[in-house]
Amino acid sequence: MQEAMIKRAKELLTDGTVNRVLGWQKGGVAYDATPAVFDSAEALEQGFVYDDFTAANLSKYLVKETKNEGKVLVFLKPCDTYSLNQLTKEHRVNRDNVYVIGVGCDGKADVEKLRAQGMDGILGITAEGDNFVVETLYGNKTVAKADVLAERCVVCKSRKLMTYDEILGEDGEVIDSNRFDMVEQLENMTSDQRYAFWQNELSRCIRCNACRNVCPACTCEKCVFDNVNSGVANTAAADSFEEKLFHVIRAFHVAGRCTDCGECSRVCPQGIPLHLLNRKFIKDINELYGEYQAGEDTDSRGPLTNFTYDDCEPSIVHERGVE
Amino acid sequence: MQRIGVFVCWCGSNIAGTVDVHKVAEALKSEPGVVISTQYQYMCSEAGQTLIKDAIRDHKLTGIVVCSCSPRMHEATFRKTAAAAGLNPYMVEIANIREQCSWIHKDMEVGTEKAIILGRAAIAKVHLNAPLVAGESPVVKRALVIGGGIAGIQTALDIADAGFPVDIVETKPTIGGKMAQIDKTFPTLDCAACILTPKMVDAAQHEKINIYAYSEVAEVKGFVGNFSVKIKQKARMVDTTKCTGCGLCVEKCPMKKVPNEFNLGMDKRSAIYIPFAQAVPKVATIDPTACIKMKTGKCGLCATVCEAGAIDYTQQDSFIEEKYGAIVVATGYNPINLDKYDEFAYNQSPDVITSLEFERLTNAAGPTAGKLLRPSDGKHPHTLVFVQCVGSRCDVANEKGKSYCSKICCMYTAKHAMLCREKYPDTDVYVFYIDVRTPGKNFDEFYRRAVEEYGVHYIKGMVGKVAPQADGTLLVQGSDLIEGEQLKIKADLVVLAAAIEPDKSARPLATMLTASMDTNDFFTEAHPKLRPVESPTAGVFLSGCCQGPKDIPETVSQASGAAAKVIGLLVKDSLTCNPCVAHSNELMCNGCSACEKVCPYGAISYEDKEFRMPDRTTAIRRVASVNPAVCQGCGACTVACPSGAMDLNGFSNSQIMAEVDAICK
Amino acid sequence: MQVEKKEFKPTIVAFCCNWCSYAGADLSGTNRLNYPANVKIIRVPCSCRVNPMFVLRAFQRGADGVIICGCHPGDCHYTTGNYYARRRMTLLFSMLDFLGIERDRTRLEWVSAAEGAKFAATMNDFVETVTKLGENKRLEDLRCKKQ
Amino acid sequence: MSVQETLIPKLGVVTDVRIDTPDVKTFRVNALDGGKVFDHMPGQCAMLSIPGVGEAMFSITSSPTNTEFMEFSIKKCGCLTNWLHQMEEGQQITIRGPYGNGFPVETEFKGKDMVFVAGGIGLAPLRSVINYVRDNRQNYGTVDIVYGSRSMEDLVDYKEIIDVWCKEEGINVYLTIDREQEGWDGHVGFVPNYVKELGFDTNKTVIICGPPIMIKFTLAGLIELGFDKTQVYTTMELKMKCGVGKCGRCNIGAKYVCKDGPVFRCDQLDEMPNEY
Amino acid sequence: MKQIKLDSIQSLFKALSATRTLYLPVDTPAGADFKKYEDGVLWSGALNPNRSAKDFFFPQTENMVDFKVEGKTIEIIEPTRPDEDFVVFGVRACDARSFELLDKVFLCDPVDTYYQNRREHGVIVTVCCNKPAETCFCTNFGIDPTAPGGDVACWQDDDTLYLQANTKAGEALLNSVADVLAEADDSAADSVKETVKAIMAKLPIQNLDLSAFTEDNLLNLFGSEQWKKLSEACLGCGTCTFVCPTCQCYDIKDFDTGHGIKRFRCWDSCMYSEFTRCAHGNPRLSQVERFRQRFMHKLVYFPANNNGDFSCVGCGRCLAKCPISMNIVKVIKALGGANK
Repeated sequence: MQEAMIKRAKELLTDGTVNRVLGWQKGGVAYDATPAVFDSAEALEQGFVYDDFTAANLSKYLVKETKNEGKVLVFLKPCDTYSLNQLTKEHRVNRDNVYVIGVGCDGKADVEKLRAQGMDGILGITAEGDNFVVETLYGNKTVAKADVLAERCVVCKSRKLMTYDEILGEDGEVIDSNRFDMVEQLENMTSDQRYAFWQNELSRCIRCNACRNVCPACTCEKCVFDNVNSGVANTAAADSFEEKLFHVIRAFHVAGRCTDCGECSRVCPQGIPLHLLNRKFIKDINELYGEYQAGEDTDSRGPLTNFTYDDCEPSIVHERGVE
Repeated sequence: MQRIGVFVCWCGSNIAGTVDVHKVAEALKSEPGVVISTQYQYMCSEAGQTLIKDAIRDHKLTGIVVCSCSPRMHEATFRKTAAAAGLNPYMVEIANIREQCSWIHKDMEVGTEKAIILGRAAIAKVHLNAPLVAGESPVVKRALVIGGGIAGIQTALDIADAGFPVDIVETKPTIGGKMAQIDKTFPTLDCAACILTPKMVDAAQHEKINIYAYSEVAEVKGFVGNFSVKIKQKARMVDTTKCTGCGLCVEKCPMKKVPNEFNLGMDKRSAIYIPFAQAVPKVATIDPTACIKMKTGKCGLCATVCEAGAIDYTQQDSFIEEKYGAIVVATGYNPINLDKYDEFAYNQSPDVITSLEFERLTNAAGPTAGKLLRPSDGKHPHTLVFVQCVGSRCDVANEKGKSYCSKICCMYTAKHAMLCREKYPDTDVYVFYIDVRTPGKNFDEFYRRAVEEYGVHYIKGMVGKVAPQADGTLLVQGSDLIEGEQLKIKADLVVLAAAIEPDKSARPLATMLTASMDTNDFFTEAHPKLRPVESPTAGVFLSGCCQGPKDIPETVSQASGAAAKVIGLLVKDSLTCNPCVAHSNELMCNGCSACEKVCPYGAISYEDKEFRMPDRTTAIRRVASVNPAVCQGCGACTVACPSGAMDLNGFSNSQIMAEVDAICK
Repeated sequence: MQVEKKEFKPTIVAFCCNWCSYAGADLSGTNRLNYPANVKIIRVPCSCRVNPMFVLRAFQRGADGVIICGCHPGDCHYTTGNYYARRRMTLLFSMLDFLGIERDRTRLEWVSAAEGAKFAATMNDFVETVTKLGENKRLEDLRCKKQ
Repeated sequence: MSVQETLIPKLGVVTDVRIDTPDVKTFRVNALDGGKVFDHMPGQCAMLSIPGVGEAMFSITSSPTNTEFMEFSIKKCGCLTNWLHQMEEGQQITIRGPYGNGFPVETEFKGKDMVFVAGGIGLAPLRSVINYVRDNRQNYGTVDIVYGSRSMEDLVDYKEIIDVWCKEEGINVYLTIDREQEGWDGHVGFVPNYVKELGFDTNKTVIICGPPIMIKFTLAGLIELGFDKTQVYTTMELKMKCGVGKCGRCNIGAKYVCKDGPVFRCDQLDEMPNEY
Repeated sequence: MKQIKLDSIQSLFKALSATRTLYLPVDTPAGADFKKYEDGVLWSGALNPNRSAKDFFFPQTENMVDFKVEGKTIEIIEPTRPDEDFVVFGVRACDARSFELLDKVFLCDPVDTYYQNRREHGVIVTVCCNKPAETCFCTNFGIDPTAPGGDVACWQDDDTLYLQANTKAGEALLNSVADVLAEADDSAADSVKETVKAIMAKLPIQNLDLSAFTEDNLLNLFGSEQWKKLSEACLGCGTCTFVCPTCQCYDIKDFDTGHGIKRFRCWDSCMYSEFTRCAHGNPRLSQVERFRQRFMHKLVYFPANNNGDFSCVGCGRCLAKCPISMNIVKVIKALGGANK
């Protein structure tokens, strides 16, 4: 795939369709590629990489990139194309300035899962069929790719590209995934259990803002939490209330807009399953207001900027809850 | 830091009876920014207001808090008081310590404590108040009426009679609308044309009324008092200034096989046509889809015969732009399409007709010159079956029909049945109904006459099937719910009371006007009870069936009502805007359109604006701006906005949070 | 010796729409219908003005219950505001419930300007419910607790 | 309270408020029991705060030779300063300091001929040095003061300049405003140009304080006149929080403005990255 | 040297926690974190917890002083300082070194008394890394993980933990739990050290060329063209800063509780856009400048003020945690050799 991508990128650079390419720059280890902009064939040859660990959703970079002159080529996975659509819908990205190559995807690996499987001191990772051969300081190990897929890929909602100018690889289908299982599990707990669960998770938050800054739905010119005049600005989550405030409000602000790309949980240095908050909103919206997948199109009305006369009342929370 | 004055009202014993007003005034004295805190028997009295005014001047107050009755009672009073003393009226906050404190509590201690907290909240809020100045926007003294039916005509006449110029835009070649097609009107049975056509003439001759017939609204910009509308005048291929309406061209036109829409396709017209004799404007129109000249380039007969030289085959659609202060929507209704009603055989048999078609069949100017003849064979029908509620009052699940009652069918069917029996006593007339609804002046009497005097057979029950028979009759199978039996009637003519729905042009128009519609595409009124002739979008008014099914008297009263509202608007030279409106901080706006989507008034628009960035570069960003003349200050946008760029004057995020803080502390 | 526990009086913040519920509250005052003094009303132009942040803010600052009152569906002064409020609050309340915060601490009610009695009854009921729940511990900010 | 508690402020009380210009007020601050809250050197700063509103660094305008009180000339430009401008006598504020290096009045400046160049509110930190020099006149050579502002109304401390400095022997005061104005018969023009016009003796020591653009052009002018950067001093201002070089935000390269500054010699600035 | 069998290590923890609070790395669903020891809590074998041990001395938020404001008067209320003695067990050599670096900042004149107070109350027990990761690069900064420092240093082999006091406080600590410890030969841990040294020799990030990072080269490095490219993908989040054991920037904020003002300090990050923004503007407008500041500080500014000591201990957290996998090693590699 990487070779095909480089080849196509070079062609598009040469024929002037685009003047730069947004992709990944090879890192030092097998799993640490960095999103980067390439502006020449040489740069692509030298550093462009695409593998099972290039997991970042590049669509958010387009907010900045499409403000620059000329067209930018970007490689997007199916889930990233949802984000791009949503950004286009919200006029945050100028779609005309992007050339999207949709890349078929069968899931990205999560290095933390490798580590969790006891693979310490990873020196190199080679993909061999359905397996990874992992070279470590403490010997070589083999692991099935399926066992180290990122959580979001295990419950992948769609392998279908929502927007693209061309496709590399195979376009997939929308998947009837079980991504809401964990949300449901929590819903079925008692209120006390849920409280304990979230207290434990959110208390680890260090308010590094990685979840916010990586989120393709969080592209505010100025976040309320950075705005001293907003009354809720805070740089640190000073106590358990502010932890909740930040995450609830953030989830609310992206509710109906979040495409469930899973970047928030991927980047959380503390491993907090933040995607569950977003998925809870998605699940509620689906159940209460009809199925809605943000990023499926660029013109529908989001569920929070919409209503019907016979929407349920908030008391539904009582009616359907356990206890 | 503001300099705040606190004024605690006793309201005689109304407040002072359960709230220790001295204690309240004393406690609020130590709140930040409070420079004077006092109490008085009646703050709203002349003396009380003087006390406030003096305090504003003496203490150089920048904000005041009045602890008194509900702001719904005296907020306006104290705002005026403040303004009289030179303080911006929006620097006033009211702490409601009567309705929401003294009157609901009996214990002095409890009441006093709560009053202090409410006072604190008001003080916290007033700290963040900013002086607001109500903006003004000029009013263009001209109205636009969209739709030239009876609703539009009446509205236009009323407005014009008040001295304001009005333009009517009608999409058909003539004004008149549905009423022009109707034969008689219930319950008085006077002739529709006799009462309508004089009004059409009045409208045409009124010096303040200008009719754009055969025209459509193409674009609407602007807001209340200042709309800018682009009107598309469709090409008639006839110069209306020259055409005398003599009708010679119509007579000579060789193409005479065009279904006549005025008669609902029951007869034919020529390619160049005048819809009906009393059309206004009475000018010919060429139907380009039928005209031989237009299609093949040959013919041109009409041009040859026209002495006025009015025919112009090269005419193009033209556009006019005009400014208006108010817009009245009067787009009317249509019967629903019955293609899907196979059970009534509407498409199988020409003898199954709609009530509107029936109107044409009984109209002297209609295809049969007023004789009731079966469309299929032109024979006189003997048994007639009227079916009510075809497509009205359906279950939501029923996709063919409408959930609402079309309102007029009961009465016009009674009229049809009665007329039928009166003119043709040899007929048997059956009416299948679910309910007969006759709430109107003389309506029930009218219906009873149909039953009692004219012997119309009213059958409570629904028709299940209409089956065309080999002998040309129609077998109507229905149930009689009262008798509890299945009926089979051999009918010669079946008349369906088709539900009515808003005209198809309404939906795109609503989008242009940013006026809201309900799920049935009827325009929503600003308030269902209290503002039934206004759209929630300021400056847009509703007249007639575009807002919901109505009969003629109701339509005319709403038309006059809408006209009165328009006149009320146009007499003003400028509009004072409510300053408590939303405003967007452009530096924080993402341009995401969330606010625009939830705005019920279409007050928010977007523009690409160039910004100088702190690093001295410039960037073009899409930002929202609120039109203060249109915004009504509901605040829906402020919550839809994730960045908090959108805020509401008078109820800002920080003000409400300050109140929350003060209450909870 | 048993120390007598101080009776718990919850702090209740009620956001009331200016056109219906606030007038309803006024009416219940006019009719001298009692409800506990713990309820403090904040006037907002419409229930759609209530930002979820205000609700959380109230809990942070020591509220034990937050109730939002608006016009009945279909009666919104601004035609559609309460429909948006309904969706927003439904989702917010559901999220708070998801975090394990007692679902009885939040409520949305439709109270018209004529329903003074309903306003009082609603408040009485809400205060009773929250009183049973006791102090808000799960969404509190310790710094704001009164010593 | 131990002496080391640098982050915990002391209380001061505003004992006098003077309106200097439309947007500058000078506040006199005393300890609650009279006297000064602490001693300082010219050019040093203090953190003033209204709890709940904010805390910010301000240069101490009064001279250390003033043993009765401290003064702060503050321009209205943000949330805290707006608040401070609303203060009346008797208002308590919190104050901590002194912070920063101050001017080398007892070392490098000693025996030197001094030229002070200030623009707008930039006079505030210089006023402390000028008065210090005046009060220790024997230790210094000539004193020239060039001060300019947008308009006559914007000249801070106009009264003191006219009534005291101008009348004092051995002190030359040159005032200028940006644009012609009724009632002004003095010099009109920008400060950098005026400095060039005046053309000072190149062995003097110059202290500049004012808007960055003014500093830049004045410095260029001085170098044209033959001055060396080692003779020119200026003071910097950046966002500060702790005031003691630990919170990490006011650095320019390896230097912390709050601790290593705010006074820098212009040749030092050349060694620092251009990030201010 | 003392020793204790690993299978009875709980008795050591019990003993340590008897007189003071004991914190040690504990496994969580997502990596290890330092947690308070309670009965039954198990010591994580993880190399390094997600967050560094700096939290114990420089917590994320810390109350500094309270105020009561009434009318024109202000009352200053000094909060009580925490006075609980505590032990942090399981600190690695890198984190242990970070305290020396933090000391240079917080304990230099004027002393930061909040930090000082916590330092005085805390005892650090380090444990030699026995399974270094590919992200480890402490050796580049002269750190020897086999001599992990702290008040007490430990080494661990398959079944035994060896303990050696490095300071008086460490000795006192060991004495206080002498009951559960056995004597051991001073060379008992040598084989562990050898094993670890052998692994260290194989680590991929070694011999980083740091020679360019000198004060003389400051302006040159500052002006480097590379910053733009390096910072291109930076999200401007604070992950690297907050997991870094040596980052010490903080913000001071006031919080109005409704019945008083709490002035607290909290971690801040130079990567944040708001970090240097003030009423007059922002000297670091774009992420390039903020990104550059962080690495210039670690590699040039800090050493310039502290005898050439780099403000990085090679713990590898930022390598593992950066959402876009940009890190100090990549920066060093990009700037190190080329910009001399």
